[in-house]
Amino acid sequence: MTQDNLLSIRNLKVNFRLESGERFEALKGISFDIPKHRTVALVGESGSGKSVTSMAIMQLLPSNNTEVDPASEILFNGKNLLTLTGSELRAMRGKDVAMIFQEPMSSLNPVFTVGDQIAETLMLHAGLGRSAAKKRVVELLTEVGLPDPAKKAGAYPHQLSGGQQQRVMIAMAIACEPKLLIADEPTTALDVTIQKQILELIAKLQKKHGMSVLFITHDLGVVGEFADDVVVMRHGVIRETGTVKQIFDAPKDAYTKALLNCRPHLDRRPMRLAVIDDFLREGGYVEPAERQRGYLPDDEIILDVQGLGKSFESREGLFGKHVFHAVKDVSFKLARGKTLGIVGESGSGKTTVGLTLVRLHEATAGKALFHGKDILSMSPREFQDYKRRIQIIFQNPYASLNPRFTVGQILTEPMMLHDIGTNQHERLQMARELLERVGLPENAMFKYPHEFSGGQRQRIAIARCLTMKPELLICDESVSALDVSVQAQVLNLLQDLQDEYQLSYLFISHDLAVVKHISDQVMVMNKGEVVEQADADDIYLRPKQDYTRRLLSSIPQGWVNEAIVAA
Amino acid sequence: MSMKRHVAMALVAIGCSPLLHAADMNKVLHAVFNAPETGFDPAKVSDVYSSSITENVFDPLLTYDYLARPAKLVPNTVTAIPQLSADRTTLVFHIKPGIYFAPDPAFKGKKRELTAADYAYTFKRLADPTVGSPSSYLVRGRFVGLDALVAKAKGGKLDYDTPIEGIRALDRYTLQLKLTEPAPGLLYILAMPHLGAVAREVIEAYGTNTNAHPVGTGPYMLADWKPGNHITLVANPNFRKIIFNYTDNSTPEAHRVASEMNGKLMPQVGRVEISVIQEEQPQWLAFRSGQLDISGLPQPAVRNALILDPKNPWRVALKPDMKAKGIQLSRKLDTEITFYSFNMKDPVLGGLGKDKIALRRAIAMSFNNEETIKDIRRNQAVPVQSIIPADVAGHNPGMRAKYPYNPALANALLDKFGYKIGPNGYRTQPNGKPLAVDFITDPSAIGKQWNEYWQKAFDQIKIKVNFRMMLWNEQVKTIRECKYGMAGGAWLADYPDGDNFAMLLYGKNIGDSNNACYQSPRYDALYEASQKLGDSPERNRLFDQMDKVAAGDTPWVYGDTRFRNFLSQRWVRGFVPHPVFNVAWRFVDIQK
Amino acid sequence: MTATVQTAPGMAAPVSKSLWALGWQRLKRNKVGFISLWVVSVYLLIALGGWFNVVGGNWLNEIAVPYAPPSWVGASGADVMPADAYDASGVESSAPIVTLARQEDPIGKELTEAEKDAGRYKVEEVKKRESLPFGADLRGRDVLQKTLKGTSTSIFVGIFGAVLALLIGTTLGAVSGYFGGKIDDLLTWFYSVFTSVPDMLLLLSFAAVSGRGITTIIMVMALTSWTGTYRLVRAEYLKLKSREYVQAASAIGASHSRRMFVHILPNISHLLLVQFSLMTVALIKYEAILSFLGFGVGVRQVSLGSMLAEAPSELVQGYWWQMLAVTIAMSILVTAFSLLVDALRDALDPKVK
Amino acid sequence: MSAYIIRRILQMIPTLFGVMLLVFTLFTLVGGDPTYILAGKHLTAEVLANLRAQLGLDKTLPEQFMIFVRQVLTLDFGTSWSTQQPVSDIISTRIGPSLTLTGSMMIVDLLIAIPLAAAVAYFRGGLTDRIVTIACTVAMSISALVYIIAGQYFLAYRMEMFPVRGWGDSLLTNLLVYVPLPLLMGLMVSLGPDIRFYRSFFLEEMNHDYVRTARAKGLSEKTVMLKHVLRNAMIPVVTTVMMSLPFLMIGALVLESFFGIPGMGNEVVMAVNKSDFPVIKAVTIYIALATMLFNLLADLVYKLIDPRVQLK
Repeated sequence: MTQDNLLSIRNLKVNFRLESGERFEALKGISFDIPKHRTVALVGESGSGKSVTSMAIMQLLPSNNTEVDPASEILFNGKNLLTLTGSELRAMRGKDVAMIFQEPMSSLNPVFTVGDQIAETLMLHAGLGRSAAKKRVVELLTEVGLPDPAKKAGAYPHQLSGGQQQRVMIAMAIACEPKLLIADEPTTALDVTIQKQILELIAKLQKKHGMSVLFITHDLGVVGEFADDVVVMRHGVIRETGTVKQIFDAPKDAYTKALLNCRPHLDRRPMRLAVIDDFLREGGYVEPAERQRGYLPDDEIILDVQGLGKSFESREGLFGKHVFHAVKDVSFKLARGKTLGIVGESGSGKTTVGLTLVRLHEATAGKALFHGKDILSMSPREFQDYKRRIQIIFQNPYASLNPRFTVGQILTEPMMLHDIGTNQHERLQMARELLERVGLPENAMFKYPHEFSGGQRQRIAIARCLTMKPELLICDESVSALDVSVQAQVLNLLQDLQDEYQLSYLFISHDLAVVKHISDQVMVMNKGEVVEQADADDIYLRPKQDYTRRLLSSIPQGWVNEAIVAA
Repeated sequence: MSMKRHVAMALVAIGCSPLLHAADMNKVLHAVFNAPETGFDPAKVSDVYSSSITENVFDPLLTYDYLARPAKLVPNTVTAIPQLSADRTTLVFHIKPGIYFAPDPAFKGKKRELTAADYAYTFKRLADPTVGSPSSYLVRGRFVGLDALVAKAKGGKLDYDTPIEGIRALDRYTLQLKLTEPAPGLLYILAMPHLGAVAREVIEAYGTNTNAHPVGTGPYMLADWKPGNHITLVANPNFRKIIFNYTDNSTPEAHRVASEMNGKLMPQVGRVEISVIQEEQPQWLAFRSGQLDISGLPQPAVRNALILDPKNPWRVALKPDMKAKGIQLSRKLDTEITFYSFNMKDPVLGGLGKDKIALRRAIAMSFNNEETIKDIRRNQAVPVQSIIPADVAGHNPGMRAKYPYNPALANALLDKFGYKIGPNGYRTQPNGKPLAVDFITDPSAIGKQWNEYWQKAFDQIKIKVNFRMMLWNEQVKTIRECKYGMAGGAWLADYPDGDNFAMLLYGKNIGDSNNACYQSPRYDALYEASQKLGDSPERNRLFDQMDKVAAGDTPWVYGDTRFRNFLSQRWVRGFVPHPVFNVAWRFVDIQK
Repeated sequence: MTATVQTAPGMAAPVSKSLWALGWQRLKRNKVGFISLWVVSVYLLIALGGWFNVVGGNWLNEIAVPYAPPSWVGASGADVMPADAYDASGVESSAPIVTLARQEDPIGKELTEAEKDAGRYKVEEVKKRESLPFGADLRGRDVLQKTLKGTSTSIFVGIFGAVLALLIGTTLGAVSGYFGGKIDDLLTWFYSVFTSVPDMLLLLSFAAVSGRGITTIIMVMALTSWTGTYRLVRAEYLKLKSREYVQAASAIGASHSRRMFVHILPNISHLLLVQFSLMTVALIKYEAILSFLGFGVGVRQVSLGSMLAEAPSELVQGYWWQMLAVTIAMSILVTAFSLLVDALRDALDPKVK
Repeated sequence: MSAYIIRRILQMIPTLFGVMLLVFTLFTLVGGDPTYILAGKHLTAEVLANLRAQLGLDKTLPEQFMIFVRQVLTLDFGTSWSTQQPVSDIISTRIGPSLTLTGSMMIVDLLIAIPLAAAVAYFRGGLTDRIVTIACTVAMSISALVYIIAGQYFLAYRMEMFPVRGWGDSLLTNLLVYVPLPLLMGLMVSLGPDIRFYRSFFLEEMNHDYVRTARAKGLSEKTVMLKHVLRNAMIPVVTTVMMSLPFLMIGALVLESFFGIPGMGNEVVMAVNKSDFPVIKAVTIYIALATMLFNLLADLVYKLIDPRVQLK
């Protein structure tokens, strides 16, 4: 390639020795370039090998079980990083190549002030004295837009918010003016509004310092606005490389196409979301018809929540109590066969609403009339019957299934508890049918949860709810932890089930695009209160509140055609 | 033990002599206690270790000759051993003038002389209910008027200022004692350290903490006390001049002591450092490495130190390597007996019926005393053959009251009385009820060893035994209350008179020292008769009869009498174990 | 680029494995751990054998002379006084022998009669051996047999003590962590009271008030060592009760007891297994100290601790074999057990997949 | 902060009450009767009654408990039933030797165990790590009694490297002459488990993300280990050590009895054997108080060294 490339990866092969003695091929010989002064986005779903690539560049892969193919090359300014000695490597790290990570909280040392941690880099690589470094730290913190930088330099990581921590990480990374900045999913753990700010900051710094940036993400959406070039990876192989324009406007690879279409869009709402198989199949993908959303006047209201409140008490001072109102005066109605989406940033109280409705939290105020009966004031014994009719699916598919139960046990347990089915045989039969319905093979019955992927587990969780034939399903961030392709599958499944069984959904998510796609009505929450509530399309097209508008504007737009921007 | 010629007076008090050197403060004697002491108020302590200190700090009226065997009483702070009055109830003591208490702040800097009033106070104090003295039995019921005085106190403080007939200081140096009835053992009692003179002002000055402030007229005074760990005694600067002058040359030991010590002042050692070492290994290793000057030979070390004759426990010699280091071995048979008592009130084991006697006899015959002497005592004991051990007035060396080990006969005897072997392999009572012996013991490792031998004994006669382990105080309580089946016991002479042992089976001592809760009209009659007599062949005949009665009724299984082996380092002079004294510190010298 | 699709790794394993099976697989791969497992198994077999008196059942038989040395050690000629050089001091006395004559004896007549039958009970003296494979103790019992039996007792004491402590700790910890609130306050109070009093005092006082023997030792151990398990289990229940799968169980209508014991308990079972092994090891060592302090096993029982309690006095005499046997038996057991615990902890750690 | 401390101190009251109840129940209701020890060989009912009255054992149980409460409030436990020495004197003279031994043991232990644990953790998985770990396991598998018995016999007696036993008056003599052997024996017992324990702290910290960050900065392994990991790993180390401090007071019983150290361990056993209730009460209450105070102190120190901790 031309010598304009800052970094060239040539035929990089990385294997991991697994504990069982087997080898796992994480990278199967990838090659791509990072040109000087440009931002390259490395996009892929979990297991694609994108993080392994970044760690390989930094030589941070665990030495005891990693094998890098000796023929592999990582050329940085023409030097092969894989052949550097320990001290050369250390001189390079943090100075020429710097890195920021996904979890800023755990990536910062909890017992040193952020100022010290930044100064450490400066003293090491820039040869600054302690006081000079201190001064420079404040400058850097100012540059990354940390409010009150002089004071914040003396703060410990946990005293900063997630966004601020990531700013500190960025300041630490750019402290020595690196030529290459690797950003490994830097915004995944952050709220959508903060995510936008951080992305903008990185873009700004890239321009200002003329760095090259390797931006690693699973979300094609965030790439469009920042990257110059895109590399799409899957299962340790590069599927497609190209400029942003090429990738978004004319993707060649079916997988790239699938990735672009799996994600719900704000501007359209197909009957079903596209899934990867649609693109890999012969014949390609045909855009389905649009789905109409919204409540109708004669919808039967099955859940009527009035003035719901939940507060938590904590001790403060000698005898004092601190009351934290997680949810304040929330009211809404949910109709049969419809979906109410609840959106909000973390801490908005949306999850608390869900948990109080299945009484995993006891509400402190308000009523929730389910078919006219207040389920919040019932005795636990009375509520037992209603548990069958109101079910919940949680966010983390890895935590919501008991790891010591087989799938069969997981599915038959609720039937046994509610006397559904006359005997175990019958229950197993029903469980098998449900497994088939959610798209899992029959032999899954005897497996344990850890043998399934996240998407499969979420299907099992859905099947568990279906065993009781509930009327209302609360989906608490149920698809947030899934890769976009899997997310689409699960969303489609939920939609199908609603169509089939006339289920009502309370769909809680921070992802506005997903909520828009699945909801008939949307309720926006902030700091425990309802900001706005309306039919889905109304909210997105005609937001009434500033907060809603700000939230909507933070959504990554993907590759935006300049023509559209101009119009 | 053969009777030996009595030794002439060993200690002579003389006047001032400037040529003689008093205790050398640089001479330090390192001694050891095997168990923690409790304190040093002679009225409050009764254990051996505490008494070892009070013995050296306080002066009773009488004391013992250091070399005479059997032990012989000699005057201590008095001019002579008094003669009894015609009715054998009045004694008059003349205190030597010029005996002074050790210095103490309570004397406000003045030298304080010992007077007859001090003894009167000391004796009365033992009966004071607020003192709670374990030695009160020594004075209660003995002196005219004392019990009435105690009754008047009603559990409160005794009125010391009211004169009583029984204990009177006639003048500064004359003490008169009046007894309620003749008491043969009284003179021995007056030689016990518990009756060593205390000064009233000292006792009153230290209130409840008299244990830490022993102030007496004896050769030593307390310098430092870390309870349960370390005690330091230093020579009392006010101690009267006593020059060693042993005239006895009858035994090699007496000859040696006389040649080593004669002409020197008592005491020679300026400091005595006593360590409390409860574990045997450290004690032995400490002696071997020279950290102790005089030490008892711990049982487990016997094989290391001694050459034994397995057939004759009397014959031992030091191993050559020890001898080469100049280590000296001194030996004596303790004036003690050990025994296992049956609770004669126990429904299973007790009673004087023939079947019960047979059961007890069978148990006694099944216990292999020889084996335990060989294994546990390491040959350092002889079997008990009489209630009264050797070196005690009234001992009959020809008495053989112990039943020989004979488990076969024991089994046959049990068969005879209908103790049938049941289906579970254990014998039942003649009435068919199950038979199990309740045996109380302590939880120590050595206790467990003994129990193993007892288990073996019971196994041989097919009787079930349950060992009930309890702490010392609980054992005492259970035994006093006669709520047990069998229990071990040992009695170390308070004073070397047969009376001190014969009383152990006297019916009126149940709940006191009669552990067996034994009450036999025959024995009691013999005992009461012996009380009226002094040490005499007449009394010895009574003792023999008592031995036979007890042997017949079998309230005890006889145990053994231990040898005590003392080792002293090459530089220790003048050491010989004494049958009554706990320690010999004041009689020894160190010449390194 | 080609559009071939590979299946995601680990999607469809043919045989399904529970977490226990996975742990077992991992354990088998750990060489040290696996060898330890074998050693511990052998010990457990010995323990079981001892329990049913198959192993070490004859330890009580006095088959050798006291302190017979191990056969592989040259006999150290014990010094015996030569028969000559007779010292007459105090051996015999001239006094006439006095004994209780049969006619003076209350049961004299019966004794004389019984003497005729005594022959039935005569036992033949067996020749005692002069040496044994690992020497003999004071009573001439085989140290090897004794060690086997003692090991058995110690293991049982350790295991039962651990089970009991685990039972107390887990029950209280589960109730405390799961229900929280007032119950938690009460149990935590109980816990802090127990932890504030030094173990040794609790031990001495418990032992002082109850009898001796294996049961007491086990009780005392359990009562003084349940606190660690309590803290662990309570913390786990606090953490797990808010886990989503437990919440899901609540949402599907599982009762409290079902959530506590069917859902949460299996998920801390690996921790309990590790805790159990740790405690067993600790209690085996603890028993030694207890026996040394005099709270040991009963007269007809032997444990490693009770054997060790005999060691100080034996060592002073130069009889080192019993201590050596105990030390070897105990250190191999404890080392293997501890290494096994390490391996188990790694193998069962759910974080390592 | 102060509110937190006050609340914690208030919380100690019920715990202390529980401890009192426990000790009182154990020793008053079911414990031995001390009068039988004090009364000597010749017991009479009268002597026993007098002693009971003196010791206050003739009072009703609630009365006795109230006396106990008063003693705890004034921290004056009267005099020992056995030696009649003031309990405060006994404890104050006993605590010094115990602390001299256990304190020096702890310091030496920490000085050896922490660097070794860090080194072993650094070479995790390697041969050094395995050898040290197994050596520690073997070392801790041998009963403390064997170390003491054999150590005293061989090192002190046969090889004459140390005095067999003893205790002096000056701290320096004790530290130089009498402490080394028991200290060595104690270390044989404690080092193994401690190294293993601290190693696990280091390993745990080394798996954290911030270590990766530090490496990404270009720091050398030494700096990563000694600066970033050590500082974090010290947090659990310091807390464990703080929590164990109160138990230093009670001393090392077996060591004390074998080496003749006049410490608390010996005293407690003696007190229990003699049913010396005042001493037992005092020791228990002092240790319980110390435990609670040190727990509080541990939390405060925790706050000091770990900025994340918030006291609630």
